[in-house]
Amino acid sequence: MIVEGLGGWLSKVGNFSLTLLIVTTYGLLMGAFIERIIAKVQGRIGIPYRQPFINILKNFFKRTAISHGVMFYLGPVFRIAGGIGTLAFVPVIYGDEMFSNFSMAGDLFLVIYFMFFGQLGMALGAGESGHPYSAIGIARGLSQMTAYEIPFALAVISIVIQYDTLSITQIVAAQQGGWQNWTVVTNWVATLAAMLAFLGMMGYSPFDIFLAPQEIPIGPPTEFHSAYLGLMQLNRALFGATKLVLFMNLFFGGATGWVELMIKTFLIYMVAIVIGVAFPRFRVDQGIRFFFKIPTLIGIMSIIYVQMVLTS
Amino acid sequence: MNTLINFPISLIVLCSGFILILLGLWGMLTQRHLIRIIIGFSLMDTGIHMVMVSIGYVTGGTAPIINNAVPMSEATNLVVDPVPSALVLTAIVIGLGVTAVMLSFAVRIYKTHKTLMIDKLTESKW
Amino acid sequence: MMLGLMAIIFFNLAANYTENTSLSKLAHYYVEKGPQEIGAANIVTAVVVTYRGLDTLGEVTVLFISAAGVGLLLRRKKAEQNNNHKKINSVKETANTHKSSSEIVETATELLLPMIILFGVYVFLNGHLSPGGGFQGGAIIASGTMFLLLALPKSHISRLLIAITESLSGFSYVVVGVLGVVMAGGFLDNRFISSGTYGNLFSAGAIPLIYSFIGLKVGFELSAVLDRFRKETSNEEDDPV
Amino acid sequence: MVATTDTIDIFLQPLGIYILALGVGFLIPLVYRVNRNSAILVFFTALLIMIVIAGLNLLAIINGASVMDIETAGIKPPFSINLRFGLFEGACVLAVNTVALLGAWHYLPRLKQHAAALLLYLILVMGINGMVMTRDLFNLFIFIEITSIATYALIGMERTAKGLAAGFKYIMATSIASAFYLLGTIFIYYQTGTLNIDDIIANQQLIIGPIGFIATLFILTGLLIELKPYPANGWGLDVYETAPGGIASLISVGVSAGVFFALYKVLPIMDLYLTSIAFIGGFTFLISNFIGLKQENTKRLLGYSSIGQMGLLTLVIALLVQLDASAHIPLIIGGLFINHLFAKAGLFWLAAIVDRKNIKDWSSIAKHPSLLILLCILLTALVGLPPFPGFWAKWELVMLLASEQLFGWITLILIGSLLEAVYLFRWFSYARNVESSESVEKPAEVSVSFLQQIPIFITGLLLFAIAYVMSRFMNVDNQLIYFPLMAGFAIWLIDRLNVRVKSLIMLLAVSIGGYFLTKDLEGINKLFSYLLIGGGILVSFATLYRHDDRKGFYPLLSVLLLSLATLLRAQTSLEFFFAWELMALSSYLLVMLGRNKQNCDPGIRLGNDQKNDQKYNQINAIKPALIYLLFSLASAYFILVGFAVSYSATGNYFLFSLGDSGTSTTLAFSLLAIGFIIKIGGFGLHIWLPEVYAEADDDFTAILSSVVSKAGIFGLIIIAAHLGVRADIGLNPAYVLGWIGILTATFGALMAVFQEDIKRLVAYSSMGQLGYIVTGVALMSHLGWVSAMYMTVNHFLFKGILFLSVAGVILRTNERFMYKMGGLIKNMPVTFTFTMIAIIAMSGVPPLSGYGGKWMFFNALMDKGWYWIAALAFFSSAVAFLYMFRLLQTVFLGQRKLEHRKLREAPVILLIPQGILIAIIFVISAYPKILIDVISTAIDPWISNTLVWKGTAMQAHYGYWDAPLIMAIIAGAWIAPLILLLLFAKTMKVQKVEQFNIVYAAERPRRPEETHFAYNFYAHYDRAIGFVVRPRATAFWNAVIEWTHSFAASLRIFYNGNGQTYALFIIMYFVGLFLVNGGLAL
Repeated sequence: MIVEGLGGWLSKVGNFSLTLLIVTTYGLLMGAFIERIIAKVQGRIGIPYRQPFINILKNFFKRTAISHGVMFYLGPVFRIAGGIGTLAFVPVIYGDEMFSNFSMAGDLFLVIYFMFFGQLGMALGAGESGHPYSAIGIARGLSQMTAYEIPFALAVISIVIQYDTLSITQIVAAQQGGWQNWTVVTNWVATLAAMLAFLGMMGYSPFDIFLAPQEIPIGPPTEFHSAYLGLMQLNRALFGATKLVLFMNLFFGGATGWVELMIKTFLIYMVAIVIGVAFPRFRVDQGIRFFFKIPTLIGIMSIIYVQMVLTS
Repeated sequence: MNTLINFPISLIVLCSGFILILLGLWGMLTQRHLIRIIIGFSLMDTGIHMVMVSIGYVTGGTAPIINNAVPMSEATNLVVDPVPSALVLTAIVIGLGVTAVMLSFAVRIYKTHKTLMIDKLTESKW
Repeated sequence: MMLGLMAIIFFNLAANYTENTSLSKLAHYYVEKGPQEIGAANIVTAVVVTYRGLDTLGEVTVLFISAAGVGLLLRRKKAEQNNNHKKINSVKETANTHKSSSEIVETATELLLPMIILFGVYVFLNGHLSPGGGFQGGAIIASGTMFLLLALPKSHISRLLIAITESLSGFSYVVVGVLGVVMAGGFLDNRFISSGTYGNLFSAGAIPLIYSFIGLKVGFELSAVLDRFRKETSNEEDDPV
Repeated sequence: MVATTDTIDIFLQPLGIYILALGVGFLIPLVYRVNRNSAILVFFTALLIMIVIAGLNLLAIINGASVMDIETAGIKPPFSINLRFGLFEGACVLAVNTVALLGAWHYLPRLKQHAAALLLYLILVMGINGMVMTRDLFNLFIFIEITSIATYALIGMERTAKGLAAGFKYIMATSIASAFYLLGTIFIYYQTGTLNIDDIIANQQLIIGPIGFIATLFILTGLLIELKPYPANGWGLDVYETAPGGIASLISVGVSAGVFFALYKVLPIMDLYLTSIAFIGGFTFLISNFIGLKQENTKRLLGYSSIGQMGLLTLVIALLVQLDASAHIPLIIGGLFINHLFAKAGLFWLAAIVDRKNIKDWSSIAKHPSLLILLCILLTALVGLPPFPGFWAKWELVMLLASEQLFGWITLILIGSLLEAVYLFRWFSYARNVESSESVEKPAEVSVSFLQQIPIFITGLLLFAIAYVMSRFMNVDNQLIYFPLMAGFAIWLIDRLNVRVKSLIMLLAVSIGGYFLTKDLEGINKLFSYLLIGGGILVSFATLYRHDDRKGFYPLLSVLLLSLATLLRAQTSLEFFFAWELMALSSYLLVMLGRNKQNCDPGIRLGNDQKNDQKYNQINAIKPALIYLLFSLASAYFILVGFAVSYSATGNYFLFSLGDSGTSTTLAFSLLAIGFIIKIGGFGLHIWLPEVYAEADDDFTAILSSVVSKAGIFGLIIIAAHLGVRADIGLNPAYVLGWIGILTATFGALMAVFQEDIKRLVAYSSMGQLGYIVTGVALMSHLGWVSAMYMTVNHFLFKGILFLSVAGVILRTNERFMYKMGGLIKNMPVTFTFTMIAIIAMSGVPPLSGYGGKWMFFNALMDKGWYWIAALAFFSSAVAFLYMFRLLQTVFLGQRKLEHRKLREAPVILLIPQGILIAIIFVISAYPKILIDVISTAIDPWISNTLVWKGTAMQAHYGYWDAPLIMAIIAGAWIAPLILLLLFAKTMKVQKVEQFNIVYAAERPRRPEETHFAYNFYAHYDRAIGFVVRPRATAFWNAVIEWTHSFAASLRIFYNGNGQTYALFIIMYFVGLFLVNGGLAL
């Protein structure tokens, strides 16, 4: 993964742009698909697949009617920079130099920390709007984040111990050679903890109060509009897909091709959807307390498990 | 028991001294009236002086003054110890001084407090 | 209870006490060497004035400061002091007492007082020869004062005289002590005056001199203390607050 | 006749003191009658000559003359009384006479009214001299009595009702004591046949059987009672309380000194009782300092302190004699003694001239700088802080006790000292309290003439001088340790200049001084010198933003910064400790200078119910400052004992030999680590930190957090380097340390989440961030240390920015509660930008510098296998987002308050240092190799380098990190959408919604601000896990305080004020001693 010369870097950027495009499109499509599934469950018809694309295009060409100050406009920029950057540090397709992105810049640790970047920027932008609802949403979202971060961190530590590396590429490499080598099989405890954290991370019911789709129209983005909203929607698709890719890489053996990637990520996504449809919503403090109990316990067990069983 | 039977004279003085000291202490501790406390002190002081004198006694000795009765050559065998006598002289004077100051305190306390009861003098504590 | 325990302790002392049958090392030295070194027949005096002269100086100081202390505590306000600050004569009866003593008492006092004082002087002057000494003599002089105050309650004693006497006698004592350093072996060494003839009045070096100072000082100081208490109580009667 | 020169010689001999005092004493009444002024003149001349005599003779002895034995009556001892004038006697006499002279000066207005008072005073002093010099048991009794009677009379002189009552109790008690002494003396004579102390000692074998036992016991009790041991000391306290200051001081220091010396003289025959004596002394020291906590009467407070100090001296002398360590007596006893002597006397005089009975009323001197300075100097000396004699003595003492493994005694002494510091500095706090809103009538200003302060001032000077001499005796050759103090003094001289001028001069002076002090350092010390001195000066530059006069601020700041420099220079533990204490003291005083908005009872109790901000709005800097000092002292004591443990193993003070501590390594390391952790604000020991950071001046908080806290880190690294790495054992304490660090990080973050006060938020955050560093140090690996140092630098950068920007915000808004702010981004865009960058750097989000620290930290943790700690670190860094966001959101974003519409940007002077720090952050973020190489070089001597670089990327066992690349990618990812947005977005202006209140359903607002959305921002989080951060530690420490005070109250029930009870205690004391030493067995 040695990149040399300006040309090398330029082609790297080009490759990454392609990845970006694919992943974003995939994210948007999947979003629409999920909407349709939920609609079916609830007995509605649902949106057409093109709807997200139309939404974004429409928003981009709308004129801005209000002004909240510089930070307000920078918020979505931070947000999408977070999404793009996160994707940039994740190798998407295993064994394919073209889609390994910029994963040589940093390891899993970098990805996890950089995921905060977008959230922080988003929070700042929404805060600048001056609307208390957005601040409340952020407060809740950040709180929930700290909570699911615990089982997630434990699970990550567990697999880092297991594979003795922080490099995502190497983690994927270690899972090659059949499903029996996937983390979900070899270290199911950690996967369980991580998937519980994943529920919180995706912001679906029962952990969707910070978005509060009913009370606070769509949570933090509530104040955004036009191109800003467009950026946000783009990011929602992109970032969501990126997280799925990350989980796939860490726990489900990664992907050697786009098709495998799409199937795997979709299935992972479905976990959140199914649970979300089946469960009522937690209040935010209940949600936080939940993460501190069972998922954390499982996370702790995962480390014990990996120390006792796998590395002995 | 031997000592009790023979009962040397100085032991009697010594014990009397001790009894006086105890009496004096008892007075200082139990009597609430300042003047009585001062009397207690005097008793104690006197007791100590008696103890001191008795300590200096040498069996069969006489006053340490060299004169015809006590020739210089035999003086060392005949006289009592002069040192406690000298000390007691000093101690008496000191006791006197303390008593005088105590009495003047009592006088002043009576003027300021209109009482001579020691348990009324508890303005400062803790 | 505590006193009971104290009693046990004292009993312990008494039970273990055995009377001395010989002199202590110190006493032995004093009795043996005292008459020659100091020239005083009364060994106690030799010990008091010379061997333990520093004690005695301290003792005088104690008396001096307790007199001063009593004076300080029982002082009166300035105005009163000035009123009482009158006569120079040592003893004087106030003329217009409304409760004067009887004639017999007055006469007896005038007769006895000089004798008492004279006896006191005798005692301290012969301190090195016979039982007695400065303190004893001083006490006798003070008892004279006591007698005077009891017999003639309204009589005045001059503060100034007392002050001068006690200051000068005390100072002289110190000077004598210093002379001991300069002219003899050390501070309070009484041998800078020749020992004289053993057994005489003027013998034993400076002891008679020292004892005279002590006697005067003790006498006047005790008198001053007595006088203070008297003034205080009479003041009390005059002016019950 | 004899030549005059001889006569003069005679007078100049020690005996001259008596001759002079007595001669003059006898003459004073006479002279007084003639002319009052000449009597006063004679009186002073006599005192002065007494000093001269003592001084000349002492000088002769120091210059090699043999100990002078003065005989009297021209006859050899033991047949006559002799005096001795040796080194100890001379020093004691000289000190006592000096204090007496100064005391007489102080008390002259009253003394001169009575001839008797003058002569009593003179003879009292002579009595003390006699007690010290005489070598005769009975003569000692006489001098005790002379002293006592003179004391009685002087106590009674004022003739106040209370004074007389106290005096009578005093007489009762001391007369019983001297009766005991006399009984003892006569029985000693009975057995030994001599009264000369040397002779008695030579014939010790004669003191046998029950009589010998009881006789020595009598003497001992008599002397001990005079030293006022607990509980048989109520009478002494009453006298201290009621006697005039001039007299109380003489009793406290002079008479006690004499009795103490007497005790010292007879100790050789007290072999049997040494342990008892030590226990009595220790017990008295501890208990009286305990009870002092409850005391509010100024002079009684000093009384408790006096009794405590004498107890300490008694304890120490008994121990020294027991240990046969008489070589240490001059330094330890002498130091403690002289310290007590001058400081206590000065305080008594100060108490007398200020004349406020209750320490709470001392706020009347708050505007009286010279009195405050005097009070501060004397208290500092009394507590044993540098540079005063007590400091050196305490050091020697602890080292000695440690080398004898007497840690129980060390603990007792240090606890006692700490308690003493509590009540003494609480007093200072009251004095500093400018407006006392509590008291109904305002205490009148104190008017004290300059002349009255002179004696106190002289004691202060003498303390300094003696301290210097002591340090020379202790072979402290490095005079540079005094440099901070001298610089501070020099700056103080120009304190009247314009604030700009003096601050610039100070900065210049500190820059030059700091440069010369630190220029030849190397390794870790060099690294820290950049941070502490360079950083300190940079942050201090921001202090220029204030326009007010700030009296005292700059001198103290220069002391602080330069003491940091000397701390770095320290070669020996003594130098280190000296600088450490100096730093603690100066920062305490600086904290105390914090502006007082509202005042409240500056007692020690902590009111940390954070939701009840009505209450905590009232806290001013005085109370936190006191707590700060106490924790600093506690920290210093741990460090002291730690050094002592090491010294007991290695036998020298050099820091580099700490590692040779052998089996003591673990203990030494633990103690030192606790000490440093207190200073850093470690978990459970942190309660001082938020209060102090919140209430100190805003710019000083920046210095405290970004610079001063690094001193603790430095200490930690130093001991880790010397003890942890080299000795290669003690891993277990390191693991514990790691846990402490991470718990600090977690709880610091959690507590920061729930703060309403902006400064408290940043304060807790600071504490939390330091926690990571502690854990990093505890890792004891190369990567761990690199991460710790890297985070240290980073912490300096972002905390400097944050506190300075907070200072700017507070300056403009005049608010500290975040819900009272909002929308300030419009007024203060630069401040906002800086804050945001600092926060990103702090949070560890790539690409800024925080990420590198976190990355190395986690890799080091994983390498070490500390997984649980790693998980907690993950969690706490997530929690950190909560408060960081809150800081930005509620202060700078959201709706702007109406009254804040006209605010301006923060002053440029505040922004410049922030800008510089921001620039450094960016450089380090993009090219961390610059910094890491420096760090790595510094720690390579300790741990072999394990860093692997691949181009710009750093490789660890687990992961890799390519900072420049990350920076480039993120910049790209950020700029691309921005351009996109700029292409599409078209804006128009509209009106904003003026609504920022929100109320949860079924919640009733108790106060208006509760409805504000930014108030209790994380209420839900609080409901979820807030229980873990309920102020347990605070509650714990409050309980400690409560318990201590009520314990103190129960200890003093003995002091019922009844003289007979006191007398009974004395008897009990004797009986108790009798029983304890096996009296019944006889």
